[in-house]
Amino acid sequence: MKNNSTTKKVIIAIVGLAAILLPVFSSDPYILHIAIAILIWSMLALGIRIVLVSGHLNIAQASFMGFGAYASGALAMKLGWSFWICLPLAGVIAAILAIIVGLPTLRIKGAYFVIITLGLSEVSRRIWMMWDSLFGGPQGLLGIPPPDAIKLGGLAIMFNSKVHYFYLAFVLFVITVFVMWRFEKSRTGLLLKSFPKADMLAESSGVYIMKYKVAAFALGAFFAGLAGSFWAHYFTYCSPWDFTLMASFYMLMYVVMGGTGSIAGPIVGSAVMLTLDELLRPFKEYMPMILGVILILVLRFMPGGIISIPGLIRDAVMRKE
Amino acid sequence: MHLEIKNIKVHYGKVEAVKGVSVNIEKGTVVSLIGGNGAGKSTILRTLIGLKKPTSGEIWFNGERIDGLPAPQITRKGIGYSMEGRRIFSGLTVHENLEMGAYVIKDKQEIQKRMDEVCALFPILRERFDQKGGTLSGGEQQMLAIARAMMSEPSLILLDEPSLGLAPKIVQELGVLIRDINKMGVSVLLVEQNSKLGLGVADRGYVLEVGEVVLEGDSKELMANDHVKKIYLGV
Amino acid sequence: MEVFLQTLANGVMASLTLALIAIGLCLIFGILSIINFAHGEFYMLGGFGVWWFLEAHPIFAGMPALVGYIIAILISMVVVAVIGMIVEKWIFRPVREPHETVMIVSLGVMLFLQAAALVAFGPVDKSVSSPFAGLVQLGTVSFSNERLAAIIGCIIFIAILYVIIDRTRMGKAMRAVAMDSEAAEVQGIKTGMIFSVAMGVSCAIAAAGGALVGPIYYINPYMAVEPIMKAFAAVILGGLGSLPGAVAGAFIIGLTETFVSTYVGAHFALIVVFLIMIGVLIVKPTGLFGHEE
Amino acid sequence: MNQKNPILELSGVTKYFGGLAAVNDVSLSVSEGEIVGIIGPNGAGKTTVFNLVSSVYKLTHGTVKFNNEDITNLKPHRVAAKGLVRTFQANVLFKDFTVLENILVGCQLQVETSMFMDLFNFRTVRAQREKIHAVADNIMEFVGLKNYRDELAQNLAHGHQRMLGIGIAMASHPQLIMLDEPVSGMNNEEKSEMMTLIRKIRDRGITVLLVEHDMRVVMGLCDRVAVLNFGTKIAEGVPEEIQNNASVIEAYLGADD
Repeated sequence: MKNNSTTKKVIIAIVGLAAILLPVFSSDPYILHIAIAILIWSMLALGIRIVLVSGHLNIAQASFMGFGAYASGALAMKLGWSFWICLPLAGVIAAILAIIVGLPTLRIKGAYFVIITLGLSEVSRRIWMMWDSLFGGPQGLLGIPPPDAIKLGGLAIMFNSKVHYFYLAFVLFVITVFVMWRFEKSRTGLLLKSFPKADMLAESSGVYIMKYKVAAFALGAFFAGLAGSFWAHYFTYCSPWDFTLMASFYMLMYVVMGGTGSIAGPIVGSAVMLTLDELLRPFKEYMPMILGVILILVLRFMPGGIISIPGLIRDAVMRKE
Repeated sequence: MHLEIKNIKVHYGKVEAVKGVSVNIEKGTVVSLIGGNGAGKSTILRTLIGLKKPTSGEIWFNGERIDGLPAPQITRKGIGYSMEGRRIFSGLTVHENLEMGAYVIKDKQEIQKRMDEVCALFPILRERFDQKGGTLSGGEQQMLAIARAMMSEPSLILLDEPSLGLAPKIVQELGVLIRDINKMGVSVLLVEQNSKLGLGVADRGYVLEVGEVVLEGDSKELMANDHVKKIYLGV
Repeated sequence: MEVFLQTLANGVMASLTLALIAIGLCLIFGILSIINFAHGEFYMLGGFGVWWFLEAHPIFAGMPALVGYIIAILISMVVVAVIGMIVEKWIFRPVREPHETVMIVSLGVMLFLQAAALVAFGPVDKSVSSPFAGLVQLGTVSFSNERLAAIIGCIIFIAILYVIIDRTRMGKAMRAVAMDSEAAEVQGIKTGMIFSVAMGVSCAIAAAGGALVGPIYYINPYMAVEPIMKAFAAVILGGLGSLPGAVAGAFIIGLTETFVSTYVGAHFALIVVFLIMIGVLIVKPTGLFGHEE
Repeated sequence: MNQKNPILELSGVTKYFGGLAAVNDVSLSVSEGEIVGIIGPNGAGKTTVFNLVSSVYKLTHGTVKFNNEDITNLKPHRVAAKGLVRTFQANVLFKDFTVLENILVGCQLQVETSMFMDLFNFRTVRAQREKIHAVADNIMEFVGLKNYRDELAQNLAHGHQRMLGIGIAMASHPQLIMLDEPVSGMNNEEKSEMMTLIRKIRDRGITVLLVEHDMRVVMGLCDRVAVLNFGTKIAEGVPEEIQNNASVIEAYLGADD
């Protein structure tokens, strides 16, 4: 037990350090861009997972990201608000939306919730398309300002290079991981895990299930909103085509690929799949097919995801001895 | 021998629920398995009918080895099974429930004949013929469950906890009914927690504790046994 | 008034197509306990099926148009049913538990079929020339024969399905499996076979839907995305697992959608459908025809 | 009969499923410190009464009062918070949680920190956790599962699983506990242990309402017994009265053999 947790700490420290130093080794914008994508997509995938822990499948995570992106972009463009105000606001707006959607649907068994989120992903796209004046219609918001420079004493972060964005994404990612970790390790995590098993029993013990489920859903949406805000200001534009059902599927796939059992799963899943996605770029039109097959195979033969591979190998070796 | 269970072991994951049990049923007899929850009684029946695969051991029915076969195939060989908790199809009518019981019989006239015979045994079902199974009372549902198991014209019928949740009054009638079924030439394997009923109607009995047979023999002798008296009959 | 009647007729057709998809979804949910996200793709394949036999490889060109059309629909249904049965047996069945896993697997199937259709047939909209030329004139309202034929076709398939489920031995066995698959198995019902049949039937009627109305709108790899969403809404409105509920839900959704599209705007339609869905769930969490417990 | 205050009062409780009355106009009053049993054949509506009182189902008609307060159709967790908890039939437990974790879920009503505070490792949060663990230890001791603290619930013997179910309910420090068939599936020895435990619960000042089939247990344990048949209460009284009540014998008990 103890050994195991020390190993974990060492791994986290090494990976963390490597991540922090990445820009020192490579200032290649292409590499940095992929690294940023991995960090941001991990935030989204972690948000899906925390809801999955309570037994619910959210397939509208891209919509929450989209609402964060649009809210942040619109506020910055129309009202001229600073990114540093828009960023947390985007998270809060996405979270409020999650509460509105979650309240009527999380109380019922899983299937209803899945379908509602499915509907939400299509409906949200319609809203952005329709509402020209605010969201720019089909072509979206163009010319979203980059984050304002921060001046810390002599150090000025101008957001004129990918390195600055990388560190910003890294900070957001670390905050997400920290909050998710504490959330799951606290009693709330225990309660969330208890619901899929016997929610009636939990409720009859005085646990207000809805409070915890909605909180988990809102938390996942909050970080999706942050991710969306970052994405919009990083690219300086966003459109309805960036936050589709398909994008949500991809996020879900990262969770499943990595493994749903731990926080590391969705992060590993995002890293591996996004890298794979880059490597397979020449076969882009076959990507959905390949992804579909991978998804089916992983769930069939490796339900624990990529993260379970070391364990599987260890088991195999042990059996031989 | 009608049914022979030879030293079967059954696991749920790593837990061994049945630890090498052997049971024999002579043609035309009533045999009871008694014991508390977790003794492995229901597991034995589920294994016998093919819903669960034994880890080791053999099951022979009418001189044919049946362990490991899928449940529908075992049913076709002439074993009827009234499940624990009745498990009737609550959204189907009584008539449709019985029809499903006769699923293995293709001939319409034959089904009709069985239906008449079974309804003669359970007159109450005739009155409820077009009612949905879920609207019957507990006792009626139990009757329907047994009747449904009888529809395929089995030579052996397995009854899993038929007395569970029934009024003591109905439990008395149940004993008579099991005897009636047996008189039709059907062998009966009865699993009961109500040991008084279980041993009362049986020719032979087996007492199970945590997955093992601790006592077996003529049911009258078992009822006189001190251990059985203390733990199961509570005299 | 004319617009109203015209919209009503279109709404009825849209509702019936939705009902064909929704019934299949509902059947699969009831019997296999699977929320099958790939269901819409079978509808899409049905559409491509008639296109394949009538336009791409017109092998029935020698026959009278109507006969060729009907044969094309039937063959498409059979082919799609077989694909569905393969998917069920080799992909869904091995991972039946837990439900979330099967749902995600069905997403994988959906991605695969959509992309496969894109690779095989390309993204361009396909059209099929209908054997039903001309218009029916009902008072001041005119209605194309093609649409009338689709309506009649849908009604026929729904009726056939109703008879199968309600009256036949197989149908009763299906309902028995849906209620308690283990209890069904000990009556001698081979549940594996029932799963295959249920999947085959539901895929076949989805394909029928695609074959009947696909040509009226358009045929492309993404043609199922919207209908499946609305079919899900219909199934939820009616109460998961209830076949009459699915049909009722399909009519509520189909009519609302058509009328809102006509009188307010196409983008609003889906939003209104979504709001109705949430509204019903707030008032009656089990759907209109669903039961408590 | 009993001069103490009524703690739980059902009046005219009715529940329809579809068009069928599962429970019809049942009234029942339970006094503080009593052990009251509800008996009747399956499908008579016993468990439905529990589900109505604990608000798992909504009542069609009637009222439920607890400590003179109307709790009809209150949300289940609110009912529990008032001090009224129940166990479930069979073994409804968090099967792949340890015994301790199961009890911890039951302890939630005593948690005073908020979800947000729990994100941080404040001293109050740590103190809170220690307090809850102490409560859980106490409960495990009480139901005799202290030695199984880290065992998964699904690996416990049947009898122990029932004890754990009661432990979860006790962890919320209730005033009234409803036990759904506490001894079903037990042999005589286990039954006596359970009877001892139920008496111990009552001795802690907790009122007990139970549904049970086993006549010997019901008659040996209960101060008063109510009999349900087809959703209607057909008799109520002390055990001796019930055993000699003509309509109960006719509908339920049958002639003594």
